[in-house]
Amino acid sequence: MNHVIPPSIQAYVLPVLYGVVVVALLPLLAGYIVLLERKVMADMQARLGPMRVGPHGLLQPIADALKLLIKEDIVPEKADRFLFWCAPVLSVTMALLAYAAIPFGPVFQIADLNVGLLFILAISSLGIYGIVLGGWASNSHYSLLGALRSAAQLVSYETAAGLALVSGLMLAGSLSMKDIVQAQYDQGVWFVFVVPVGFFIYLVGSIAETNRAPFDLPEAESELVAGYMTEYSGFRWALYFLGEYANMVVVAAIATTLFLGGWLRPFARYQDHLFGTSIELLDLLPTILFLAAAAYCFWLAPRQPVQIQKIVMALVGGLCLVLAAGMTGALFAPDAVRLGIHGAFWFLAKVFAYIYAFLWIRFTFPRYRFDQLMRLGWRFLIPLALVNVIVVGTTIVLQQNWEWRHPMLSAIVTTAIMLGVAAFLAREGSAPSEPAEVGEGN
Amino acid sequence: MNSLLFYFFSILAIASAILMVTRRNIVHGAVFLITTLLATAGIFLQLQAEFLFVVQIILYVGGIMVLFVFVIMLVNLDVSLHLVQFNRMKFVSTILAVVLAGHLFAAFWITRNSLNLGPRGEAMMQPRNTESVGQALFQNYMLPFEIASILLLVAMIGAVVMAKRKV
Amino acid sequence: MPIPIDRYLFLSLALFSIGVVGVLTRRNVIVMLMSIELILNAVNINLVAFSRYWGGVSGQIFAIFIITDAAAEAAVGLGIILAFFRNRETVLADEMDMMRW
Amino acid sequence: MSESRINASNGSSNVTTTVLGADEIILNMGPQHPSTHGVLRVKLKLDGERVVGSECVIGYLHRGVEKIAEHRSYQQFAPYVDRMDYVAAVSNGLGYCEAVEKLLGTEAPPRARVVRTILTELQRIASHLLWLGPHALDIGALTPVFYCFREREEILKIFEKYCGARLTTHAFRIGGLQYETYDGFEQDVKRFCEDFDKKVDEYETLLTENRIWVGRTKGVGILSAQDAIALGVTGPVLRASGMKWDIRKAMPYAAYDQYEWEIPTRPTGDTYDRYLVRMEEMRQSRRICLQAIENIPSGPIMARIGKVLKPPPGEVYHSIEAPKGELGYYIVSDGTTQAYRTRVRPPSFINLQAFDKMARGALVADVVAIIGTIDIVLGEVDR
Repeated sequence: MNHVIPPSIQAYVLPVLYGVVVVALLPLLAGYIVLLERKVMADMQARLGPMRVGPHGLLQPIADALKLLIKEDIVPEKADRFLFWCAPVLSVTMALLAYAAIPFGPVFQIADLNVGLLFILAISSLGIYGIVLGGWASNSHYSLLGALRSAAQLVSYETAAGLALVSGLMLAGSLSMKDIVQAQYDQGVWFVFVVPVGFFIYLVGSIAETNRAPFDLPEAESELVAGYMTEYSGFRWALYFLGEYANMVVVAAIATTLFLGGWLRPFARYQDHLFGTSIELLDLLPTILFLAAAAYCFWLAPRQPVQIQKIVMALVGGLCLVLAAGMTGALFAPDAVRLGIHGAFWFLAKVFAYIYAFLWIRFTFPRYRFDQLMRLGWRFLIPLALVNVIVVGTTIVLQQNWEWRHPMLSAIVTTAIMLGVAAFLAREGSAPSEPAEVGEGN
Repeated sequence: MNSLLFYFFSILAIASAILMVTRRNIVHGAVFLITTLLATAGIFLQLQAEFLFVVQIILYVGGIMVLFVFVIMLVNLDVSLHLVQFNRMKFVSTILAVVLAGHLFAAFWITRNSLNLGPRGEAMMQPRNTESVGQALFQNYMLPFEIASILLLVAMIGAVVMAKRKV
Repeated sequence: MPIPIDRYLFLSLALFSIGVVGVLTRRNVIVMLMSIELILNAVNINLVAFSRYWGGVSGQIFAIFIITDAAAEAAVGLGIILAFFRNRETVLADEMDMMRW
Repeated sequence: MSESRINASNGSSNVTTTVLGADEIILNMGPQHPSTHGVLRVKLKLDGERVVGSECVIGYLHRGVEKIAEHRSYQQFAPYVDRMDYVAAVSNGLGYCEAVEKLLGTEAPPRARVVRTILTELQRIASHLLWLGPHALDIGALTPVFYCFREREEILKIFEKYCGARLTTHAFRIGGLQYETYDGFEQDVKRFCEDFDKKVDEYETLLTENRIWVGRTKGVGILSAQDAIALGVTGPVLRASGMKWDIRKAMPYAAYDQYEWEIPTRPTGDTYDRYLVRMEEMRQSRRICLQAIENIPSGPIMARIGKVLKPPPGEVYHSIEAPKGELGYYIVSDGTTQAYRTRVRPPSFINLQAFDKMARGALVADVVAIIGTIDIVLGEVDR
């Protein structure tokens, strides 16, 4: 390969390849996150979820995509056609652009910018235009109101989430996504354990930023129909949807990188080797997980009611076996391949765990009212995030000057102070919500 | 590659700036201004000012322009689309602006050779732009920084007072 | 091959002039404000270009201060426009003919 | 607001004063709206997001049930009442049958009365479940609705086994029951009741102490006891305003006087209180069912009233405590086989009057919660 491609282009080959892979796989991934969401929802609500298209509804996302593709493309009579076309594309593009700086592993990253995190934040803050312009271009009151609500919500919670990220950033001392993960490796602890309050603020902020329940007011179907998406249908609507789910993965990836140790496996610095070989003991974890999944599938297979389901279960079990073999095989491969595959595994596992938390919260909580949402953002999360920045910064300085060598000590002190502040703010914020003093319209 | 990027962003910036000034629909104008600002951000990146590139996007495009779009949507009157868009002194103003531009252009043109400092600056750029900006901001420019923060505070209070509905 | 600095100056000049034309000719106050943003932006290009060619980051710091300024200006300016719109239902500059209400 | 407008005109003479109320807009909700529970149409007068006035437009589901009653014999009309409050058909049937029995001067035999009590209380639980689920869904809690339907399904299965129908059951006949209870009826009801307590706890863990739920319901749609009485509001809505009034206790019918149970009340009369009252009512209904199922007296299930009903001329008003409030039937007989006039006092219709009182000063998002908390069924409102 080295002598075929001229060296000036060589540097671009791998990133472009990664980019193509991400752009090609993301719609599929989003589709399957939707399926996952519906299955998780069904499981929590004591029902089965999609079962018809393909075994256990496994082909449902493809059917949905096809349906959306062939639907009639409706543009409202008085809509601003150009912006109406632009907005969903913008929404998806911005979500996809953010993937450029996300490290899916030590190897699999399109570009390691030295302002990586800020870049992702900047790009995702542009996503707001997709919403606002779409709502405006539809020329409908529901859309415009939904869009303005969305925009207000996004701006408010972006602030809190951004400030929460600062606490992690100070610990890492870098904006490059790669260096942030490396810092967690060097310090031997995921930042979620050092600044749990910051992680919590980011969790809440990111749910609100992606317009998920309980902050899904812009699309509160019982009040505003579908918010800024009201007038959209068919594939444009699908683009919005894709953008939303892509954004979910982005915020999950940010949280994973900054707080959950990125591609590091649990206990990354524990390096016992297996019987004198070069294989690290804990690198066997993915293999064991997949083997367990395979065993569960095989146990389940004969218990399925229908023949086809038995076969599918067995096939899924077989797939798990193949994956387990792959994860094991990677251990014997050269370092780059091994790190790449295992890093990607852990990164995706954490991303999905984070998304699972999103879903869990969505199916558990009722929806906030708009004024309550704003009060939570401005009177609770933002002050808390500000104090968090100050406290964590102070602790870091103290740690450097007073030689508190053990990071957990400062972590405990920080967290204790922050919990106190949170309790104080929560007490302030939970004063009975008197509707007489609130309202966004005023 | 570098100059290609520069010309691409420059043409994009100028074209959308012209469109911004001439569009009848304010929302379209705002969209074109956003394009200009993004193109400028691209030029910052091409100048290896990564931090400013990000600041431009987050603050200008993601913050200030959102505010503009918000206000435009709040005050958007359909009637304003059909009104005369330019004021009565438009010809005089344009001529004045062109004269000013020509003046400046001439000045730049005459002095362009003495300005060319390229190679010297090239060598002095630090690789870690964000850190050097941070260092400079919090060491050499501490006082202006604080003043800027007070300015922002004043502006914030002013905006709140101004926009608050008098009940 | 570095791009000579005068290219940046000319780009900045073009944006600046367009901004000036916008401020001077349009009736809509919001467009005027947006044109002012354009002017500030043109100045920023200059500053960053000089910063690059002289080395050091002072120019970028100035650009950051200008962006701060722009934010403050936009906030206050739009606040005024909103307040005015509420009372007069107009955003045209030549109809803004009173000092207080 | 008015003051500032006046000041504005003082400041500069050529400013036209904005007409007061220019900020008010009319928002139309329904009749096709996901959270108006059917075809209710609400015209809201809004100041920003705040409701300053409202008007309920009803009648989209009017079928002339009362008029139909004048052209059907008493037995023929009985199935029609199931179509009013179609999520509590058994209760409707009980009210009508008892009213006609009162007109005839007979009473159902004891066994029939106990079975009626059990089925009606099960129906009350089913109706409350169908209130809780969609109410929570309106406020954005996605999950409780499926749990509610899970339990409601069990009740409907019992109904189906008993009389073959699930929704519009027509379970009772004038004078008693058409069907004897099926084998295993007692076990089915007992099993359901024994599990049900834990299920209610499950709903409560999802909602009762949930900060968001409390924030969305507490202090929303307050209805004072005075207003409630003045508007003729009955049922859980009245009890949540602090009035201890339940027809099952005040004027016992069926077999209610034989069992021990409490009337749940709450002091403030907001949406949260109405939620708590209904949750407690489900528990109390379970308690009644458990007591009743222990000893169902043996004996006939039908009084001797003959095939053709010709009540003596006269009039009668009989009301029962339906899940949604007082359900009354006023029947005038002229001595023929058909009623001269039948008038229904549907609880949903009367309770809906309180909507305006509750909604004033609330936000638009609260309107959804308030419609849900009144627990209306449009079939009953429009009849």
